[in-house]
Amino acid sequence: MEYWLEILPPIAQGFKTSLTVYLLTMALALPLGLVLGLLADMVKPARPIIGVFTWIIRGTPLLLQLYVTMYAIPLLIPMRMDRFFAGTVTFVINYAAYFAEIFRSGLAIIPLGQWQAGQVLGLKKREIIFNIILPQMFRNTLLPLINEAITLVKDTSLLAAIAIGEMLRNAKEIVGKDLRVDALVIAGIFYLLFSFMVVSVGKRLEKTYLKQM
Amino acid sequence: MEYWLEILPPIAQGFKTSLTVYLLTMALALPLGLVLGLLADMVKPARPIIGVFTWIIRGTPLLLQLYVTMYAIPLLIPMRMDRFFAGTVTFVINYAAYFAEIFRSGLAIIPLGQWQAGQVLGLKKREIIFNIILPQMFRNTLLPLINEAITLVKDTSLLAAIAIGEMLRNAKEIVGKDLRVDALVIAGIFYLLFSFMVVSVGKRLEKTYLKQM
Amino acid sequence: MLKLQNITYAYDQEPILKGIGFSVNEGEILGILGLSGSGKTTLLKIISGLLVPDEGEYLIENQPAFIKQKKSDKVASELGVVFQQFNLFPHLSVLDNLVMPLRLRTKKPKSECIATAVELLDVLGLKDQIAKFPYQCSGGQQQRIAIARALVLNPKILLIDEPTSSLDKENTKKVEELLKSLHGRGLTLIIITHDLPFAQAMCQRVIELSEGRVVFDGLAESYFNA
Amino acid sequence: MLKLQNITYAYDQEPILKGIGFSVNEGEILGILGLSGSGKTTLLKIISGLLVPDEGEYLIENQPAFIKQKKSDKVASELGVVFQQFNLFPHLSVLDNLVMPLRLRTKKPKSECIATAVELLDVLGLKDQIAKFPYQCSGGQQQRIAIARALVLNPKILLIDEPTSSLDKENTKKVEELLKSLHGRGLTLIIITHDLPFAQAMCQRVIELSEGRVVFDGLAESYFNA
Amino acid sequence: AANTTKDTSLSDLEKAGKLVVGYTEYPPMGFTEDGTVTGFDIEIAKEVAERLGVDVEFQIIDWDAKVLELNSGNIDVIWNGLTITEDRAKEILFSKPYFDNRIVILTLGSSTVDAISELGGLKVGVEIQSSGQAALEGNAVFSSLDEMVKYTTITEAILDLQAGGIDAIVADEIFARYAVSKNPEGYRVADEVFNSENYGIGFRLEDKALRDKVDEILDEMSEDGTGSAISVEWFGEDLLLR
Ligand SMILES: Nc1ncnc2c1ncn2[C@@H]1O[C@H](COP(=O)(O)OP(=O)(O)OP(=O)(O)O)[C@@H](O)[C@H]1O
Ligand SMILES: Nc1ncnc2c1ncn2[C@@H]1O[C@H](COP(=O)(O)OP(=O)(O)OP(=O)(O)O)[C@@H](O)[C@H]1O
Ligand SMILES: [Mg+2]
Ligand SMILES: [Mg+2]
Repeated sequence: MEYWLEILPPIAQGFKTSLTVYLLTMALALPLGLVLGLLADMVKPARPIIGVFTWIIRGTPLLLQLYVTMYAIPLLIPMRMDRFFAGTVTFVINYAAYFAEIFRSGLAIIPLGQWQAGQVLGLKKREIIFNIILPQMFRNTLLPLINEAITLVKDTSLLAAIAIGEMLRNAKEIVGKDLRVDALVIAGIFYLLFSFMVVSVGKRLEKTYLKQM
Repeated sequence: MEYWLEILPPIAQGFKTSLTVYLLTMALALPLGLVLGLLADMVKPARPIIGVFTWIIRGTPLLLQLYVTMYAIPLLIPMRMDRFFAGTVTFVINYAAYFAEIFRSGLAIIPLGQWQAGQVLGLKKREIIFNIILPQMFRNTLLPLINEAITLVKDTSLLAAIAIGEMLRNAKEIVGKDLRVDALVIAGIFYLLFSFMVVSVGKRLEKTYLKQM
Repeated sequence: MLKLQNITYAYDQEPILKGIGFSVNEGEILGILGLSGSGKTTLLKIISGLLVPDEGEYLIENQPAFIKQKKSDKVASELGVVFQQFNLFPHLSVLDNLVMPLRLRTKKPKSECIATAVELLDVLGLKDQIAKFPYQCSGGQQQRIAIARALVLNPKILLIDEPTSSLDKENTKKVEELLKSLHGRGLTLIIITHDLPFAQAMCQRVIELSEGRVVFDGLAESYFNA
Repeated sequence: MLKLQNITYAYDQEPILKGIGFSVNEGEILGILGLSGSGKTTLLKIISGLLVPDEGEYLIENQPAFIKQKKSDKVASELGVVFQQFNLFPHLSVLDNLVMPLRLRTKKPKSECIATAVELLDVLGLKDQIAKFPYQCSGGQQQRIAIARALVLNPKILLIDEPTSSLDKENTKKVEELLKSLHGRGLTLIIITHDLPFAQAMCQRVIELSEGRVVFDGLAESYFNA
Repeated sequence: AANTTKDTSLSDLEKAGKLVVGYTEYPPMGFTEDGTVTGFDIEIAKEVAERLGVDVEFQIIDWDAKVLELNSGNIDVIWNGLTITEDRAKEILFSKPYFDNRIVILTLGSSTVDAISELGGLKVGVEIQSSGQAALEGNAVFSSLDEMVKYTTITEAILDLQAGGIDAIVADEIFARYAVSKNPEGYRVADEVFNSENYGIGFRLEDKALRDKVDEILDEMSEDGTGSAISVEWFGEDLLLR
């Protein structure tokens, strides 16, 4: 117990870092993915471009992408890359690609009649999207989005690859130093609590959106 | 070029391992996830149990789960765990949890009227599921499933954590030995081709399933 | 053949059916009339076993239709239903909307099922639509497909909700003739409709629902002459 | 007010409209009749700007309704449309199905919009349904909600596809009276229907479609007496 | 390229005013304890920076990305039990060896393995691409092993040793001694050792001036006794190599 209290601060510190990147990624990747998904659904010429983007981004490991942003770009454009900035930007772009495909799926299955009803009511495209299409799309995509949101919790551990002190790295450091797995157990509990929060938010949204209609 | 030919065999060997686990995981996790998703959608009392299962499995890192199967279970039940078996089982369970949630989502948005139409035609539950519900569910879930299928391509690299010689580990080993990144480039190409195949299969399915209806 | 006694049903505390009782005899054509919202469709869903009544008894060929809240196999095997919103299968072609259930129920070879389905669709003037998907069909075409899908299985009893709502005179006539000829071969019919001329032309007996109760139950003649 | 000339339209090579021409004058009530599958709904979608005709000219108040394949703003702002399948918004309550477009179009305060919507729903006998969601409403209720949603925006021209298909006599009367009173205040009406008594009661002029062409265009009187 | 452009590494460092040292968690060479970085390498590096007249900053890095970190300029030196090898010398400029590390066999306390030859027929774990792997592969016993199991990190090897997946680990002596010191009952180190290897400090290939200056300072520290004092503090004996 005493040992747990001793190793808690660095783990909690790492958790704070992971959480910050998590929240920034969600806050930025969701709208970016939404825009990409909408463009792919609605603007025919944009579709192949977005298709190639999502293929490349989803096709290469996030780890590799972190390396590219952190170590390759500064070789091309001489600059000191801020670790935190590089990590967050890479995460946002990566997750936006996954979100875009989910949103595209949720849009594709909305009946054409819903668009038409909005159009003949004289609503502007933007109004149709926000008031008719998006609410129905969120219903269609909620659970896959929660899946990604949970995956992101754990993907934050990849930040260690560009030497950001996120939670899992800090925990592994302690294991390496003390040769006791307690730190990994604590990190596991943190992850579980974090994902439980995500799942809970999901369940609440489910009640609002996933009801019969 | 000569160097590439020299390092190709171990990378190709690793690819074979990764591919085997990939195919086994898809072949087993999809039906398992489907059963869980259907149970959660249709059998009220099964819902909370499946809910806890998917939360715990999705809430903890796959890496940690690999550690548990490979290193913790043998401490409890004295046995020599086969690496390949442990890895595959863990992957199947992990992905089944994600698939289950996606399927549950795809089922929830099928109108009640479709079930009812099947029922009054005197079809058996199994017949309704296979002929009416599943085809419509696949349409609703295709793109999120492709997302997971692509993620799995890259997650196979986690097998290295239980000392399985998957592709990325073999490539990294060569990099560490020769201090040339060629091996990583080749592995990257393999991943990209692999994910491209997944995306292509997805696009073909999209044409069949995602059309307007 | 069917016997309902004191059936009640409520959607989330809102009582819709407040003690419905009537019976349907073999070979009869019964019309169910009533204002919009009077509970006709709800009643149809109970008769077809999709909703379990809160109270009351429902017998089908003298046996309980629900055993421990679950509908008996009889309900599905003897009844055919056409829904007010059709509920066609959107992922199947018009032809497959008929062939799929036909094959599963009869286990007959595919070619035979297709022949049966095409013949029936032809009678309803849908021959040109068989390769289309439901969303590509007009309102009246969809309605006829729904009727064909219920009839292709040769049910003993057909429950049909507003069968002519989207049909013009000519197609109404087609449906009328088809139903009458099937009735001649023993089909029992329960028709929900607000199309009074159609009801008058088709029905032998009529019941009228109002505010969740049966307010008329008698011969069609006496109903329409009142 | 509206003028269509030589309009053609085909779904994937299948020609549906083969040269349609007619005009609609301000304050008129025009009925569009025709067999199921004759292209009435397709024509409605062209008039309301949802489908772009393959050929032909369509003028609205003497201006082209389509400019470079895109419909002009006029189309949406002057026209109200009731679809054959209603296309209600499933995620919104009955009340919000009306209030949402009303607020966005008029920018009036919420309370005012609600009051307007409730009043209209009441006229159509839907007062008790305002808190429900569309899937909880009966077929006839859904149809009236769709009519209310189109009318709440006070369009100059109302296009309405089979407005009485799911309505009983009493509710048909309600709709008839409402439309007539709005017509008295200047509404132009285009009604697609197969309900001949309703058409006879409502329409001043009638056109009939058959196999993609206009086969009758004239006064309702002469149509129904022919 | 290093020959044609002028080597400004030393003056650049003085201008920047600080030396950025890249390290990983590798006790007891460098690691975090109670929130501060410490260890043998770390303490030596602090002294060297002081004598260079600059501040020192410790940047933790991912070991896989060490060369990338160095070349992208994020760190100035890799200083963390970095083994000198011919292959690495193509990418990294090494200081003179400063530490002698031997490769040993680590087993559970219950094991009786004492000689390299006794590894025959056993499952033996190594960290991938470590000196342990190289030593094992270079030894005659390699062909008689049941299996050599390669782990991405030494931690996983330890976990598998406990789980019974392997019978022994071949690893750096300092790591093995460290494991035993943490749990004297649980682990033991076999008597016979493999060959030894040397640690050096890694610089960018072009930073010759800086490398030479650091070597010079280390020589001084060795002569005036500061170096051995630090070594005694960490290992109980003077292991600083000059
Ligand atoms: N799922 C539901 N939840 C709540 N109320 C419902 C639901 N379904 C129907 N109702 C209500 O029950 C009443 C009867 O509905 P029902 O569909 O049986 O009417 P109906 O007689 O078929 O009317 P119509 O002729 O308009 O189709 C209506 O007031 C309707 O709003
Ligand atoms: N999306 C589509 N793709 C292909 N064919 C279509 C499509 N929509 C309609 N059609 C066909 O076009 C023809 C005209 O359809 P439309 O819906 O305009 O008929 P309608 O006159 O409104 O009939 P109803 O009275 O039955 O509603 C029909 O034969 C129909 O099958
Ligand atoms: Mg009804
Ligand atoms: Mg139509």
